[in-house]
Amino acid sequence: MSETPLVDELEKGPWPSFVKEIKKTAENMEKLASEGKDLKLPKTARGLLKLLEISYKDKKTHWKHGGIVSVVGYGGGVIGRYSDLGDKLPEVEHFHTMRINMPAGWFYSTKALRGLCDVWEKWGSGLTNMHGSTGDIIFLGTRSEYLQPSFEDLGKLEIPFDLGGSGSALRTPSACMGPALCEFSCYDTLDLCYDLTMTYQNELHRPMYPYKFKIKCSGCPNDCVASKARADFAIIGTWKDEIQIDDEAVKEYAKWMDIENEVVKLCPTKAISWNGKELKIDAKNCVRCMHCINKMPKALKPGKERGATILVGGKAPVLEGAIIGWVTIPFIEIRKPYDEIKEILNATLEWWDEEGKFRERVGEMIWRKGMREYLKVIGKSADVRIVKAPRNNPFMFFKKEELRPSPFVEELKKRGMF
Amino acid sequence: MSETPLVDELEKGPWPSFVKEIKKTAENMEKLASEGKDLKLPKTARGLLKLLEISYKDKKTHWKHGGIVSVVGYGGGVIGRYSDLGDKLPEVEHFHTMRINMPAGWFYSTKALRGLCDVWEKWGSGLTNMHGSTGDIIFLGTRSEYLQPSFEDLGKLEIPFDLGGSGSALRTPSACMGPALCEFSCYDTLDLCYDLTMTYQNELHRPMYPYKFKIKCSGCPNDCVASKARADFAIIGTWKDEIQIDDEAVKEYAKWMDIENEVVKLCPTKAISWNGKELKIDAKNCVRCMHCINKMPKALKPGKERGATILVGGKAPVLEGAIIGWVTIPFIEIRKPYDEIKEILNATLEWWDEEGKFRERVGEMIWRKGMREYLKVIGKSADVRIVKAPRNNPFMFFKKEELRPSPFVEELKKRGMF
Amino acid sequence: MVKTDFGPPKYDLMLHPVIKKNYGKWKFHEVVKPGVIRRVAESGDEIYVVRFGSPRLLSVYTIRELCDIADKYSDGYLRWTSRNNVEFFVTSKEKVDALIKEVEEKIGFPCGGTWDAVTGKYGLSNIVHTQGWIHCHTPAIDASGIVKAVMDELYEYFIDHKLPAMCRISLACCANMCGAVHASDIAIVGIHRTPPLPDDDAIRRTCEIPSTVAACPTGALKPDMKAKTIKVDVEKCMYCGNCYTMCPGMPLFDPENDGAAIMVGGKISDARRMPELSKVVVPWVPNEPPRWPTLVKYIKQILETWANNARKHERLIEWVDRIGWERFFELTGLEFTDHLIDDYRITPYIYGELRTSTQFRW
Amino acid sequence: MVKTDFGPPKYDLMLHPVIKKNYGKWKFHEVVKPGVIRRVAESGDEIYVVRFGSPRLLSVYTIRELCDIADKYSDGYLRWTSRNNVEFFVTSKEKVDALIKEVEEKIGFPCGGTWDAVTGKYGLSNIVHTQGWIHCHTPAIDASGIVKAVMDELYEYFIDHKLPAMCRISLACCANMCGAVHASDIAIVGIHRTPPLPDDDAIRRTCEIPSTVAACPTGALKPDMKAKTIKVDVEKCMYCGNCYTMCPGMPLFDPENDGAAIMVGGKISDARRMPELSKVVVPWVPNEPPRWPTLVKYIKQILETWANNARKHERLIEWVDRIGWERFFELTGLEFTDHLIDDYRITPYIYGELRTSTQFRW
Ligand code: SRM
Ligand code: SRM
Ligand code: SRM
Ligand code: SRM
Ligand code: SF4
Ligand code: SF4
Ligand code: SF4
Ligand code: SF4
Ligand code: SF4
Ligand code: SF4
Ligand code: SF4
Ligand code: SF4
Repeated sequence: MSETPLVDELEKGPWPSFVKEIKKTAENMEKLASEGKDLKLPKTARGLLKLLEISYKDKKTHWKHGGIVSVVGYGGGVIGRYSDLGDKLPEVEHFHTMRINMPAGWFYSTKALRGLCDVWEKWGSGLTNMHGSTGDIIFLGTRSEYLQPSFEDLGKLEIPFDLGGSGSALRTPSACMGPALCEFSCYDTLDLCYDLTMTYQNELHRPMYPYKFKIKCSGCPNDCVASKARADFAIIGTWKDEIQIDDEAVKEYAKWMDIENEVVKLCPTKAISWNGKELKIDAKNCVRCMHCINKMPKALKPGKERGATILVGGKAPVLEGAIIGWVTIPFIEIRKPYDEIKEILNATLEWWDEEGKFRERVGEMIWRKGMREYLKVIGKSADVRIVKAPRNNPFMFFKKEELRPSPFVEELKKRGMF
Repeated sequence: MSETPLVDELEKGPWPSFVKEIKKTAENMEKLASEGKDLKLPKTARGLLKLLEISYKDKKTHWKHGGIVSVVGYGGGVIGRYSDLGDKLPEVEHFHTMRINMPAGWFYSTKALRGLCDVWEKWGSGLTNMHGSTGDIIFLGTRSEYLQPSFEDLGKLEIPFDLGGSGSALRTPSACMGPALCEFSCYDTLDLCYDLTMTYQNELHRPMYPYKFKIKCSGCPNDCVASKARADFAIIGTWKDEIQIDDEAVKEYAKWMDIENEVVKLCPTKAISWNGKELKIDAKNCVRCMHCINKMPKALKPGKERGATILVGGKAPVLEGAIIGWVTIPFIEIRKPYDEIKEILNATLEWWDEEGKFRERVGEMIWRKGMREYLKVIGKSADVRIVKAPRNNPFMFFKKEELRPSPFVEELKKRGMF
Repeated sequence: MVKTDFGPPKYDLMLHPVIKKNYGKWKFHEVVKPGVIRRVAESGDEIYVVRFGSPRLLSVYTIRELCDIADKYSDGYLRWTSRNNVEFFVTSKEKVDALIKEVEEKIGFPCGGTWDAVTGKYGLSNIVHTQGWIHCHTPAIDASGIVKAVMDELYEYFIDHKLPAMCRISLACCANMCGAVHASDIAIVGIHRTPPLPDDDAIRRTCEIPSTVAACPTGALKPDMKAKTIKVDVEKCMYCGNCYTMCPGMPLFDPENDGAAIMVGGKISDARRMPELSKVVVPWVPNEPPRWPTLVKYIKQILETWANNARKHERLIEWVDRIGWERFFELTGLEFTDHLIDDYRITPYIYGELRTSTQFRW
Repeated sequence: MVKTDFGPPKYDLMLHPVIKKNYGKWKFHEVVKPGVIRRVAESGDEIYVVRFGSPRLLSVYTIRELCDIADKYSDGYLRWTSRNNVEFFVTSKEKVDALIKEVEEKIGFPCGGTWDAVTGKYGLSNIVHTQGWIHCHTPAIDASGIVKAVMDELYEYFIDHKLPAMCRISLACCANMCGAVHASDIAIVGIHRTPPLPDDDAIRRTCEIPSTVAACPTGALKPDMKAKTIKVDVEKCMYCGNCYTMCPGMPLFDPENDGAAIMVGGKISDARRMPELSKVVVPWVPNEPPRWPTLVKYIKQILETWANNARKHERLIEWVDRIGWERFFELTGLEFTDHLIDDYRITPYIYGELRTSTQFRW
C-alpha cells in the first residue's frame, strides 16, 4: 500500500496534479542521485509528500514559524521554514523558500528557464511555484547552507537571476504583458516595471520600511495584474481623449453583434449611442471602463493621449480591512526615464518610512493622516477625480494661512497656540 | 433712525419675516401691558430684537451655556438660556425655552392653539417656533420663575398640554399625517405615535439614558418625517405583497403620461413593465420604493399585507459621523396595543441604558458592539434584508456552542479560557 | 398636586370632522395648483388642503390670527407640516381662493410649497432650520436670518411648481445639525474654523475635565492636571465645538472665521434611489449679516444649475449619479478644494468616499 | 565578491522575435477557440498564443519538458500568465493543434482558460492560490489540494467557453489573503475559529510581548507583566491569527475547527462596474482532506447558479446588483446567518454594508 494514501487521492481527476509534480520530482531526483548526479537534496520532494500526508491526516500545517535566513548582503528574498516534524522527517527539517525576481510580464526564453532548473535541481528540492502571488518565481524548499550557493549559481547563469522581495521591503514589482502582446496597453508596462525594479534594487533587497510595499503595472483599466486590489502603488494605463473608432470595423461587428444590448446598454455612463449605422461615443461622459473596447477590439481602441492613473493603498485585510487602491493621480504621462513617477514614489516611500507605524501599510497611513496630507507629500493638488464623492461631514481642517485676521486669532497667537 | 437697522433689513422681501413676528409681538405686548393686561414679560420680544441686532453686528451669538432649569417633577422639557448681555439687556437675561409636546401629526383645533397662545402671552415672550426640529411646539424665552406657572397653566387648559423631551431622554416622538390625510399610509402613524408617547411619559420627562433617543413614525417609505436620518428608532410603513393596480386608472394616466420614461425606466429594480396596455409589477423584484405609486396615486396603491420596517440608529454627525438608520426589522405588523413594537423598544432601551457609554447614541453602540449582538437583544435572527451586502472580511466571531469538540477546545476549557 | 405626565392631547381631538370621518380611507389626492391639494376619500368626501409658508418663528398674535382664519374657512382646524408650513382644510372648492387671499393679505404667508409628483412638477418647500442667534449657545451662523434671505431669493420656486424634482433645503447653525442637514438636497451648516481658547478660570469653575477631554472626537484635548485646566492640540482640532458643548470654558467663536459650509446631495425618501448623506461642496462662506449675499448666491446657483440640468424626478443626488461629481463642480462653477476630501477617520464612510476605480470623467 | 542587486533579466531578452518586432504595435486579437488567441499586428504579422492550465507547483523536470516543447513549437519562448497558466507562441496556425496535443499528452496540462469578450463567452481560468500545508506556518486550510479538487470538478469550464462573463476564483489559506481573495468573484479563505492558546514558555523565549499585544486588531490581548506572558480576552478574539504571525507562542490551530469561509462578488477590472471587495456568503466549511467535498459542492453550486442566471457580461457582483443579495441566497440555497453581518469595527466599510433603506426584496 502507498505511504501516502490521502494525498494520492489528488492524483486523480482531469486537472493537472501538484501531487504528480512532487512525485515526479522525487522519482527523478532519487534516480539521478542514485546515478551519481550531484544533487544536494534528492530526498526532499519525497519528504514533502510524507509531511503533506501527515498534514492531511492531522488537518493542520506542520511548518513552524520561520527563522531569519538569507544570503550575504541581502535582508530578504528568502522565507525561512522549518518543520515541527524535523526529527521524524529530517529531509524537510529545513524547507526554506527563495523568491526569484521574474522577468517583467513572466516572459521567458527556454534558455533562461533551463538555467533556473539546473540551479534548483542541484541545490533545492526541485520544486517551484510558477509563480508566487506577488509574481516571483518561487523555489520551494532548501536547507540554510544551500541558500548562498543557490544564489551565487543563479548569478552566474548565462541569463542571471536575482532575488525578489520579502519582509518589510519594496516587493517585486509586476506587470501585465502589456505592449508585448496586448493591443489595449496604454503604456509600456514591461519597461516601466523593469526600470522601477532596477531603480529600487536596494529597497527591494533590504527591508527598511514599516511594512511591505507593492507596485504593479497594468496597461489598461482591465487591470490584468489585479493591481487595484493587490498593490500599494498601482499604475494603470488610461487615456484622456476620445476612444478611436474604426467605423468600418463597427459595421462588421454590427452584422452579428447585438450592439444595443451588449455594448450600449452596458456602458456605465450611457456614453455610447448606436443608431444602427454609426457608433458615437460622448468623450466627456466616457469613464474609460474598457467595456466597449473589450467587446469590439477590432473597431475601438484607447485614445491617443495616453498615460496612467495611479491608485495608492490597495491591500489585503490585515489589519484595518482590505482596501482597493485609491486614485491619487488621475492622470500622469508615462515617459522614459520615468522621472515624474519616481519622484512620486520616492516622496511616498520617504513619508511612509518616516511616519508609518510598525506594520502599517501606506493605505492605512493615508487613512490615518488624511488623503490631503498625502497629496501635499506628493505635491499634487486636490482633484474631484480622486473621490467618489465629497466628504459627508463638515469636520474640515483649515490651515492657519486660510484664516482671516481677527482678535481671536491674535489671542490664539498670543497664547502660543497658533 | 431705527434701533435695529441690521435686523430691519430682514423685514424686506416677499418671504414671511421672523423679524416682523418679533416686532409684532413686541408691539402687541407693549400695548397690552400698557393697557393693564397681566403679561409677565412684555419687554422680552423687544429685548430679543435688540440682542439680535448686537449679534448681527458682532457676528456671534450672545447666548451663554444653559443652566439646569426645569419644572417640578420633570428632568427635561426646558432648555435653560441666559444672555451674556444680561446687564445691558435685562429683558433677555433669562430666555429659557419650553418644549411642548405637539399633538401627533401637528393637527390642531383652534381651541387648543388659543389655549397655548394664552399661556405664552401671559408667562413668556409671546414668541414660538411652530415647530422645533424634533417636532415640539417651542415656547421661546421666559424667566426661571415663570417656568412652573407656565407649565401649570398649560396643564389646566381645556385641552391641556404637557412638556416634550430634552436632554438624555427619550425625545418627543413624531409622526407624518399618515391615515389622517394620506392614501399611502401603511399603518396608523398618529395612533402609534400617540400610544408610544403615552407609554413612555416617564422616559420622556426624566432624562435617564446615556444620550438622547428619538422615535419617528412615517406611514410609507417616502418618509415624510425624515425618520431614516433623524430617528434612533424609525418606524416606516411598508407592505409585503403586491402593489394594488387599478387597470382602468392606469389607462387614464396613459392618455397623457409618458409611463415608459417616467415610471418604468425610473423603477430602481426594473420591476415594472408597460406594454402600452397593461402595467405589470413583478412583486418579487419590487423593493417598494414608492416611485410608481407616487406617480400614479389614482392607479396604484400599497399592497394589503401591511406593516412597517424598523430602522435603528439614525442620527446627526456628533460624534462618530452621521448615520442613516439601519434596517433591523424588515417587517413587523403594527397592531394595537403595539405590544411587539414595545417589546423591541424596551429591549433596545434597556440594553443601551445598561451598556451605552456617556453620550453614545444607540447607533454608535450598535456599531461598537455589532449588529449581531443587537439582534440578540431584540430577539431577532439574521435576515439578509438588514444588510446592503454581507461582510467584506472574514473576521467573524463564532460562539462556543458552534465549535466542534476537539482537544484544542478541551485545552482552552482546561485553561479556563472557555 | 400638579398633574404631570399626562402627555399631549390625543390627535383625534384635533381632526377636522371630514378628516376624522375618512381617517385611513383616503382614495387619492390631486394637486390642484401650487399650494392646493384636493384629497378624495373612498366615501366620496373631499377636502382641499391649502398650504402656506411660514417663518417658523411665530408670534402668539399671528397664531391667533391663523386661528381666526381657520375658524372662518376651515371649521376650526389647521395643522403644520413636518417642514413648518401651515395647512388649512377647506371642504368646498369655492372657498379656497378666498382663504388664500385672506392669509396672504392679513398674515402675509404665501400659498405654495407643494409639489405634484404626477406631473413631475415640484415646488420648493420651506427650509428646515434651527435657532441660530435667536436662542442657541453654539451657533456659528444665524438661522432665521439666512433662511429669510435665501427664501426671499427663491420665492418664485415656493409659490410655483418649477422644479424637476423634490429639493429639500435645510440649515443648521452648527455641526450638531439640529436641522438634519446631513441628509438634505441642499444644506447650510454653521462651522467654526478656530480651535477653542481655553478659559482656565471658567474651566475650573464649571467643567468636568475628564468628560470634556473625552468628548473630543479627534483626541485633541489633554487634561493639564497641575493647572486644573485643559490643553488643546490645535493640529488635531477640527473645530466641531463638541468640547464647548460639554464645557463653557472652551469657547471657539471667532466672528471673522465662523461661517457656513454648504452640503448637497442628501436624500431621505426611498423613492427610486436609496437614501444618501449630504456632501460638502463649499467649505466655507463668511458670515455676512444681515443678508448673507455670498451664501445666498451659492445656494441659488446650485439650485438653479440642478433645476436647469436635471431630468424629471431626478433629485440632486440622482442627477449627480448620472453626470458625476466632476460635472457637478464644472456646471455649478464651484471649486473642488482639498477640504472636500474626507479625512475624518472616525466616520467610517471615508473609505466609501475615496475613489477606488479608474472610472471618472475628464 | 558575489554580485548583488543586478535585478531580473531584462524582459526584452525573453521575447519571441515576432513579439519583439511587433512590440506595442498589436492591432487586434481574436479568440480562435478555447485556449487559442490569434494576435495580429499592424505589420500584418500574426501569432497564436496557446494557453494551458497548470498546477502552479511545478517540478523542474516539468519545466524542462515545457522548454522542450517551446523549443519545438514556440521558437524557444514561453510565458506564464498572471493566473499561473502557461502560454506558448506559435507563428503558424497549422502547428497549434500539434502543440496542444503534445502538451496534453506529454505534460497533461489542458488547453483552455481563455475567454472571448467579443462573443461574450467565457472560460474559467486557473485558481490563484497560496501555500497552504505545502509551505506556510499559518494556514487554516491547504491550498493546492483544494484547488485541485475544485478544478477537477469545474474542469469543463476551463476547457470550454461556457460562462456568461468573467469569473475569477481565488484561494488563500489564511486571513492574510496572499491569494487576494478579497477581490474575487468567488473566493475560498482559510479561517481559524478558536482563540490562541498562549504557550507561556514559547512566548518568553521567542516573542516581543508589546508588539504582539499591539498587533491584535480588536485589543483582545493584554500583557501579563508578572508572568512575562500574554493573556487573551477570548470574547474579543476573532481568530485572525495576527498575534501568531508576530509570535509563535500564540498558536490557534484546531484541526476540528479550522476551515474555510467562502466569499463572492469581488471584482477588480473597471469594465462596466467599479471594483468591489468580496463578501462572505458561507461562514465556515470544515477541512475535509483529501478532496473537501462540501467545499467543492458549495463552489460549484455558486458558480453554476450564477452561470445559469446571469446575463451576458454580467459578473457575479453585477448579477447580484441586479437581482439583490436576497435572491442570491435564495437561488444558491445558501443560508444567511448572523456571521455574515459585518461587525468588524476597524474596517470602516461596515457602515456601507448595513442597509439604510427600506428598499429590499421579499
Ligand atoms: C508566497 C506567497 C503566497 C503564494 O503562495 O504565492 C505569500 C506567502 C506569505 N505571505 Fe503573503 N504571500 C504572497 C503574496 C501575497 C499577496 C498577493 C500579492 O502580492 O499580490 C498578498 C495580498 C496583497 C497585499 O500585500 O496586501 C499577501 C498578503 C500577506 C499578508 C497581509 C498583508 C496585509 O497588509 O493585509 C501577510 C501578513 C504579514 O505580512 O504579516 C502575508 C504574509 C505572508 C507570509 C510571509 C507568512 C507570514 O505570516 O509571515 C507567507 C510565507 C509563506 C511561505 O511559507 O512561503 N502576506 N501576500 C506570495 C508571495 C510570492 C511571491 O513573492 O510571488
Ligand atoms: C405634508 C407632509 C407630511 C406631513 O406630515 O407634514 C408631506 C406630504 C406629502 N408628501 Fe412628503 N410630505 C412632507 C414631508 C416630506 C419629507 C420630509 C422632509 O422634507 O423633511 C420627505 C423626505 C425628504 C427627502 O427625501 O429628503 C418627503 C418625501 C416625499 C416624497 C419622496 C419624493 C422623492 O422623489 O424623493 C413623496 C413622493 C413624491 O413626491 O413623489 C412625498 C409625497 C407626499 C404626498 C404627495 C403624500 C400624499 O399622498 O399626500 C403629500 C403631499 C405633498 C405635496 O405637497 O404635494 N413626500 N415628504 C410634509 C410636507 C412638508 C412640507 O411642508 O414641505
Ligand atoms: C430646538 C432644536 C432646534 C430647533 O431650532 O428646532 C434643537 C436645539 C438644540 N439641540 Fe438639537 N435641537 C433640535 C432638534 C435636533 C435634531 C432634529 C430632530 O430631532 O429631528 C437633531 C438631529 C437628529 C439627531 O438627534 O441626531 C439634533 C441634533 C443635536 C445634537 C447632535 C446629536 C448627535 O448625536 O449628533 C446636539 C448635541 C448634543 O446633544 O450635545 C444637539 C443639541 C442641541 C442643543 C440642546 C444645544 C446643546 O449643545 O446643548 C440646542 C438647544 C438650542 C436652544 O437653545 O434651544 N442637537 N437636534 C430642536 C429641538 C426642538 C424640538 O424639540 O422640537
Ligand atoms: C494573460 C493575461 C495578462 C497577463 O499579463 O498575464 C490577460 C490577458 C487578457 N485579458 Fe485580462 N488577462 C489576465 C488577467 C486578468 C486579471 C487578473 C486576475 O484575474 O487576477 C483581470 C482582473 C480580474 C478581475 O476583474 O477580477 C483581467 C481582467 C480582464 C478583463 C475585464 C473583464 C470584466 O468583464 O471584468 C478583460 C476584458 C474582457 O474580457 O472583456 C480582459 C482582457 C484580456 C485580453 C482580451 C486583453 C487582450 O487584448 O489581449 C487578454 C486575453 C484574454 C483571453 O484569455 O482571452 N482582462 N484579466 C492574464 C490571464 C490570466 C489567466 O491566465 O487567466
Ligand atoms: S491590463 Fe490591459 S493592457 Fe494589460 S494585458 Fe490586460 S487588457 Fe492588456
Ligand atoms: S469605455 Fe466604458 S464608459 Fe467609455 S464609452 Fe466604452 S463602455 Fe462607455
Ligand atoms: S410618509 Fe408616506 S404615508 Fe406619511 S405622509 Fe408621507 S407619503 Fe403619506
Ligand atoms: S414601488 Fe418602486 S420598486 Fe416597486 S415597482 Fe414601483 S417603482 Fe419599482
Ligand atoms: S444646530 Fe447647533 S447652534 Fe443650531 S440650534 Fe442646534 S445645537 Fe444650537
Ligand atoms: S472643537 Fe472639537 S475637535 Fe476641537 S478640541 Fe473641541 S472637541 Fe476637539
Ligand atoms: S494566505 Fe496565510 S497561510 Fe496562506 S500563504 Fe499567505 S500567509 Fe501563509
Ligand atoms: S487571533 Fe487575532 S483577534 Fe485573536 S488575539 Fe490574536 S490577533 Fe487578536
